Order: sequence, then structure tokens, then C-alpha cells
Amino acid sequence: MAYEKGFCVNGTERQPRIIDEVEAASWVQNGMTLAVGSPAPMALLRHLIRRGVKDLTVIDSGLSLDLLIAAGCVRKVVSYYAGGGFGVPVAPSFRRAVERGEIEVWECEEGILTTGLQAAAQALPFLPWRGGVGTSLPEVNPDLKVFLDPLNGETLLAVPPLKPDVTLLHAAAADAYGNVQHLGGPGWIDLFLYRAADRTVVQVERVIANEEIRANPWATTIAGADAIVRAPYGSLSLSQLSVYFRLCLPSLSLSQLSVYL
Amino acid sequence: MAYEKGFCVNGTERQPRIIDEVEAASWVQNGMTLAVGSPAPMALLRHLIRRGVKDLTVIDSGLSLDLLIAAGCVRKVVSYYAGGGFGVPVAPSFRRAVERGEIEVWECEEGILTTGLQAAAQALPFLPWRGGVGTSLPEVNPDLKVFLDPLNGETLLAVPPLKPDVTLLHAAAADAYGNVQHLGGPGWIDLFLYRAADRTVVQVERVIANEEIRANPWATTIAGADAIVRAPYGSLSLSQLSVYFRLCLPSLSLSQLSVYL
Amino acid sequence: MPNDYSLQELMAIVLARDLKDGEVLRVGVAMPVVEAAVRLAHLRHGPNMELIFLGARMNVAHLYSLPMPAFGWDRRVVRWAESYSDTGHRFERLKDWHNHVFFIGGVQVDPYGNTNLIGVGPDYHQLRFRGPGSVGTPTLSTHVGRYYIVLNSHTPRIFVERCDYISSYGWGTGGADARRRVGLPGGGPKYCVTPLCVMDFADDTKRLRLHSLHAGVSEAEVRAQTGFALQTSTPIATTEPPSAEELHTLRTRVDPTGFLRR
Amino acid sequence: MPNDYSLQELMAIVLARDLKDGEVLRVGVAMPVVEAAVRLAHLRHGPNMELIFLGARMNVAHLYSLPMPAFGWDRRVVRWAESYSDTGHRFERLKDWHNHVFFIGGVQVDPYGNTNLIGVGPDYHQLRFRGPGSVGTPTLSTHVGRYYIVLNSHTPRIFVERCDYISSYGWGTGGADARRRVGLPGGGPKYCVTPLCVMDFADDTKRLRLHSLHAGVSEAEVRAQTGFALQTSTPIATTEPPSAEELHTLRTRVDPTGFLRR
Repeated sequence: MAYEKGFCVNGTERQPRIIDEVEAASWVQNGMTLAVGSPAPMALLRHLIRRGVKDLTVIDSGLSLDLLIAAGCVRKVVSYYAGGGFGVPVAPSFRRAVERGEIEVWECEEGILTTGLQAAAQALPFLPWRGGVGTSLPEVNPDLKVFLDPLNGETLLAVPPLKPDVTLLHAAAADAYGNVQHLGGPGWIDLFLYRAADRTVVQVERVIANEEIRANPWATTIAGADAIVRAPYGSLSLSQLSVYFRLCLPSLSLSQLSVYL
Repeated sequence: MAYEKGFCVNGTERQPRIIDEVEAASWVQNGMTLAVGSPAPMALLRHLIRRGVKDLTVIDSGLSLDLLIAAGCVRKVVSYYAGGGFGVPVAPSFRRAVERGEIEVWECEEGILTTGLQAAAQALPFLPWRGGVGTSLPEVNPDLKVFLDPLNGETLLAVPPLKPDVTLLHAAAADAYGNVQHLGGPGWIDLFLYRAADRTVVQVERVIANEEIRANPWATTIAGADAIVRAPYGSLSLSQLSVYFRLCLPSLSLSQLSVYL
Repeated sequence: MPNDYSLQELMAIVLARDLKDGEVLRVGVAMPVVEAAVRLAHLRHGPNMELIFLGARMNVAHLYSLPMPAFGWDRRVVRWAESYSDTGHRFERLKDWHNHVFFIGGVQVDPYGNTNLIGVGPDYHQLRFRGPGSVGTPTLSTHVGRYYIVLNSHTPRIFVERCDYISSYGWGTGGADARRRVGLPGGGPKYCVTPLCVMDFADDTKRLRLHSLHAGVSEAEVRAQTGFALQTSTPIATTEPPSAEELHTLRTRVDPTGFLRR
Repeated sequence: MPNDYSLQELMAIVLARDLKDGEVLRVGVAMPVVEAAVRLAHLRHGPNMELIFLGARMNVAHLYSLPMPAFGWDRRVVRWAESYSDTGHRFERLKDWHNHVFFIGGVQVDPYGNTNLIGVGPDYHQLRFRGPGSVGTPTLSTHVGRYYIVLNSHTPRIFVERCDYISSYGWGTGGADARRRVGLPGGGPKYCVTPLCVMDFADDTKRLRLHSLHAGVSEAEVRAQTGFALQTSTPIATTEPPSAEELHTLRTRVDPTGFLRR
């Protein structure tokens, strides 16, 4: 009946969610749908590739996607963009594997992708989207159904839920309980990938105290990641340095960062 | 051909968007749909009421809504909640006016409201929502149509776009060009009201330099308000003090603020 | 001493016992009994619970106490929060709400736990009593794993054969598949807790059923105050009174100012 | 001196002239000509333009210069931004995009300005060439007030009678109401700018039409490099060459390292 600091009356206490990258990689099983954020969570991807995971459906773009394809982990790509920017118009492994028929493509685009992720997150059987009406997207991806809206009869695409089994992300900081705070904005579509996924692992530059999270609760971008992995500089191997400094290093101010930019 | 600081080659320069509350209030005309954020933008509402604007359709909740009704400005309420919290289960002017048949109600709830606002913002003729299926909402609000989703045949509500002509908000700070930054999080559904509206006026505690906005672009919550009005303490008359200090005063840190909490 | 407790304290303790560690507890405006309940459960046996008050999400099992009351509109709660989300963004991850628990009131409740926050009167355009509106309860009651109907009074005006309007669908017209039939993923209402008794829903019919009477309340009194025929489980239990431990934690750490005893 | 300009400089200047003050200009990855164009327009006559590079939204008319190239994936742009939004949140205010302008490339372009970023080959499951994918172009081309097709080369492989796949609907199968017929709110493609010429779309048919030839390019050359019959406006104009002022601002303030002359 006495009050014990940090413990509940029944003697239990809050469980931390920190695991290592080997355990985190084991969450991804053959055949699952995997979503990968940007900047790429390379510490986690490295272990996935070492484990030789197969037959993944991957929601990703750019070079981390290409690496997973090159490593033979991928059966299907939810693809809105597989290019590498200037000088790399099409990611090479993606291009080769698709042209050889080694991997399937779930053809989409950014708006359709985020719409499908949002449908999953909101437990809706579909969400409508207009971008893509008139294009070949619903022909080459029969999961996108053309329909007439029930109020005005306008032509729209019905996008089904896109639900990753596991989402892997990289961020600046988190506490031991899964509260994640990005420095600057979260990258690309990371928050959509988190909301839609069954489970999310976030590798972070630093694990910070819960009190630091509480000092600015509005800065918490992911409230309740399922696991946190310590991975200082854990995205550096693939990202451009400038992306890295913008998004990942938590302890520098923007003006300090600008030295590196 | 010479380079002139701050001017384009053709001699023009960027136009500031600061107006005063009298001009801002004139944006709201009889019969329009008006959305009001939280904390309530009292400096702007005061002038609306003085002008005697009539027949508004109002998207708002709580005491600022009740004030607009009491002042005779309202014909229709988009209502998800018209209560005042502890001790005021139903806002009194709202209750009286509805029971007397003096105002109409567009009956909804938070999820349906934000869904309708999002449909407007995304230029979609509808968005689906599940909350409200099985309830009386589609009976008492015939704009909400029960339909079967085109992929699985599940029963959902089709919510039409809710598009304010003008949205009025209160926030901590903005620059002269309409870049708004909240202290802490934006209140209630303010960002949804902004995205859906034709025009948005934000009254702020302080107008800050554009350079201050640039120092942390990720903190910009509204990128491009149509007008900014200077209104220090401009929400204090109605809000609780604690809300006020949390959301409105831009120059204090959370630890400084806690003195007041 | 354990006999010396208020009805509001009893209701809070009854609710707290039924909440499980690891659950996410969503508390609306102006429900001091519910606020006390979730905080008591959190301190006693729920170190991994998450408490959400108006978008401020917190875990405060490590703190001796917090001010009480009343979170309601009082956004000071953000002082203890780990994250905050505004109304619209609160609905971004509904797929996980099977683990969320929620508490609802109502101006009317029918035998199947359908509730009404819209108003009273046969003609919607000429309501006798205009309620506050549904807030977010239609969405919450659709998606949460289970919810509790919690009422400050127990009268035939509240417990009616038929709600004039339904703002939250509980068990519809009854039957174990009542929610599946209309496609609602959440688990529906589990208990209805009032100052007189605790009611549950019969497994087959999903009709309200007298589960336990608070000490000193008779079955006849409950029936007289309920506007429809109430099933009973036999024998009718007495609501287990607060233990000394429960009352101690409630009064020292959750409600030291005695708000629930006023 | 005005005769001494590169084709990429010319293309940037041609595009810049057509952009209006107050517009919001959305620039995708790896389009240095477009980057130069929007920045040139911004400095010359667009103090109220907003430039959006990968979600970083800026107004930099007050700055003498910026590094060039290449914004593309280079997120250093956030240094100059006034706000930032990630991909998903970029689509939160589509209703305002009538004021937005966008620039698109393609591996194929057909006579009606439909474009293809998906791939080449009759069988989708056995593509001869797999493209990068649509990025956000289907949504962008659906909603923006107008857009420009900008290509680094002009060949019959790109300008085809029929795209194997359409990732962005331009003017469909033609006709002034081609977009209204399928319900697309945006204004569609306005010009197609290549290293050989500028093409527009005939008002009635919305079929590509030779608008102006860059200095030194013959009509026959364009026809030989275009895989379909091209209408012409008579007389065919010559693309107005850069003025000394335009080149001066471009070279001193937009592209001081001469990236567009490489």
C-alpha cells in the first residue's frame, strides 16, 4: 500500500520498448509487406538483408528500394517512384528486375499511395482519389477501381487500404517508450507509413529521457512506436549528407547545421 | 538592370498581407459560411458582431458560437458540439435558438466534420466515413448519404465537402506574408478549417520577421494565410487563461509558461 | 471506513477495476468520475496505460499525484503529455482503436445501449430539449474495443424504450451480431454504470441486464427508475464495495481534495 | 552576345517569360532547366511567386542568388524555406491548385500531351523499358492550373502517336472539353518546350502544334524528330531569343556557375 516511486500499487512498472537491430529485423518475415521510410533506416535494412528475407512486398522508393531488390528480398514493389534523382533516372536493380519479370509492380503514384495508407490507418475499405483518373493506372493496377461518387456521380478512383505489416523508419530521437520526435519535419511519407502499419520500428540517433519528450509534447511526431532501436548515424551510409544533417542529428540547431550544408 | 535590394528586376516587390480587424471583418458578408477556430479569434468576432452580419452558416463550437448566435448573426450551425464543458452541458443561446426554430442545424460530429472539411480541401465531391453508420445522423442530416463502398460493399456515410467562405483563426505569430506559426499545437480543428476555406484570416499575438519564420520552417503551421491581423491578447476575453497561455503567447518557453498554469 | 464512500467514488472504483494494463483510455469533457477511474487504474495496475484527455496523451503512473478536477476543457493537461493531437488528427489511426477504451454519457439510453446526445422530442425541427451534439462519440463508439456508458443520474427520462435520436450505435436492435450486421468494427458498450447499479448486456440479446446493485439500493428502485423492462442475472450481486486500498489510493493520489465526495 | 546562349538557357528563359507573379511553382526532381526558369521569373517579375522544391516552399526574390544546381533531391533548399510539408501532406489543399504551375517530363508524349513515366513495351508485364514511375504527376497534372511539358531531347522515340501507358492525362483524345469530360479540374498542359521548338495545343482539337522554332532549327528537322503529324501555326515564328537583360540575370543571379551551358 505504500507508494513506491516509479511502480504501480501492484508492483508493476512501465515497460521500455528498446530492442536491438537484430531483434527488430526478425519482425520482418518472408512474404510480409514492408514499408521503408526516408531517410532510409539502414541499420535495420542491413540486418534484414543479412537474414536473407525473401518475397517481401515493399513500399519504398529510391536507393534503399533498389538495394533490397538487388539483395533478392523483394517479390513485389508498391511503386510510385523508383528513380535516383539527377543522373539516375531509373534505379538500376528495379529496372532490370521488372524488365526480366522477376518482380511484380503495384503501379501507383504519391497521392494514390498516401490515400491507400490513410484508408488502412482509418480502417476504411477504400478512399477515393481523383489523381489518376483518365490514366492507365487503373488498367495496369486492377486493384484501383474506377467508380462514380455516390453524391454527384463524378468519376474517381477507389483506392484499397495499403497496410504494411512492418514499417521501418529513421528519426532523430525517441524515449524508451516509443515517443518519437523528428528534428525538422519527418521525411517523405513516414507518418503515413507509421499510421497504416501493424507495427513500426524506429531507429534513432539518440534515446532521450521521457522528461525531454514531455518538455515539448507538441514535437512528438510518432506517439507510440512499437519498438525503438539505437542507431547513431544509422542512415548515413545511404543518405546524402545534407539530408542527413537536416533530418537526423538531434542536438544541433539549424544555424549550427548550416555549417555542414 | 541593376540589382535593387528587395525589388525584382521589374521594380515590383512582395506584397505584405497585414490588414486591420475592421477590414478583416468586412470579408465576412451576410449569408456566408464562416468557420471559427479555437482559441476564438475574439478581436475579429467583435467587429463582425458590431457590423451586424446576418444569416451566417457557422462552423464553430462552444462559447464563441454561442456569442455569435446571441448576437443574431447566425442562420445555420454546423454542429458537432455546442456545450461549454463542466457546468454548461448545452450552450444556452444555441439551445434556445434551436428549440425555438430560429436557427437550423447541420447535424454532424467531429469525424464527419473533419471529413467534410478534408473533402473540400482536396477538391473531392465526397469522402467516406464510418462513424455515424447506424445512427440517426443521416436521417436528421440528409446531406449525409448512406452508401455501399465500391470495393467491398461495406456500409459507409458519404460526406459532402464543407467549404467555409472565410475562416477566422487566432495564433501565436505570423510574418507579414501570411506564414503562421503556432506555439504548441494548433487548436482543435484549425488546420482543417484553413485548408477547406476560400480565404483565411489569422489574428496573431505578434507579427514576426520573415527571417524568424525561416529560422524554423518546419514550425510553420499555415503557409499562406490570406490576411494577418495584429491582435495581442486578442483571444483572452473568451478563452480560459490556461488555454491562452498554452496556445497564444509566442515568446515564453513552456517552463516559463508553467508559472501561469 | 470502507462503508464511508460516495457514490461517485464507488463508480470510479468499479470502472477502474475493469480497465486493463496497456489499454488506451480516452476521456471526454466534464466526466470527473471517469477521470478518477482511469487515473486510479493507471496508478494501481496500469503502468502501460495511456490516458488521453482532449488530445493530450500521457502516462503518469510514475507521478504521485495530479491536480483534480477536472481535465475537461482544462488544457493544463498538456503539462504532463507525451504527445498532443488536435481533433481531426486524432482520427488518423483508427485501425488501432481495438485497444482503446472510451466512456460515454447521454440524454437518453435505450435497452440496447444506443445513446442520444442530439436532443429530445419527436420532431427534429422542433426539439423539446436540444442536446449539445454528438462531439466525437459516433466515431469513438464505432471504433473503440469497448466502451462504458456512465451516467450521473438514473431516471426513466434517461432510460427510455426508444431514443428519439441515436447519436452512438450501441447494440442497435439487439443480438450478438448487431454491430457486425451494420459493419462497425468496435466492440460496443460493455457496462452501464449509474449511481444505482451496474448493468451489462446479455450475451445473446445484447439487452441491458442488471448486473449488480450498489449497497443499499433495491431491485425495485432500479426498475422504478428505468423506463423499460430490465433483465436480471440471478442471483443479483451487490456491487463489490471499495477496498481500503482502493479508497486510500483514490483519496491520497487521485482525488486528494475530495471532489468526488461533494 | 545574345546569340551566344545555350539551348538550356533558351528553354529556361522561354518558360520564365510565361510564369505570372503570384503563382505557386512546383518543381520536381532533376529538372535544372525548370529550376532556372522559376528562379529567373521570380527574380525578374515575380516577387509574390512561391517556389516549391520537394515540399520546401520559399520566396527568395529578395536574395541576390542561390546555389545552382540542383535542387532535385538536395534538401539544402530547406535553408531558404518558409514552410515544409512532406509528400502526403502536400496534397491537403488541392482546391487551391488552380493557382499552381507544374512541369513534367516523360519517356513518351503523344499528340494530345498525354505523358508516360511508367515504361515502354506493349505488354505491361514484360516491359522493354521500365520507367521510374509516376511520382506525383497524376495528381499534379489533375489539379494544377496549367503545366508545361519540358524535355531534354526531341526524338521520335519520345513523341509517339500513342503512349504505351499514360501516367498523366493531358488532353486525352483531344477536344477543348477533353478534360472536363473526365472531370479533371486542372487546366492541363499549355506548352511543350524542347531543345528544338515550342509547341502549344490548338484551341479546338487540343492537338500539339508547332508554335515557334528555336533559332537555327528548321520545320523539317522538327517533323523528322516527331513521331506524329504536327500541326503548325502559320507563319511559324522563331522563338524570341534571350534579351541581354534576361541573360544577365540568369547568368549572374540564377546560374553563375554556368550549369546550363555545360
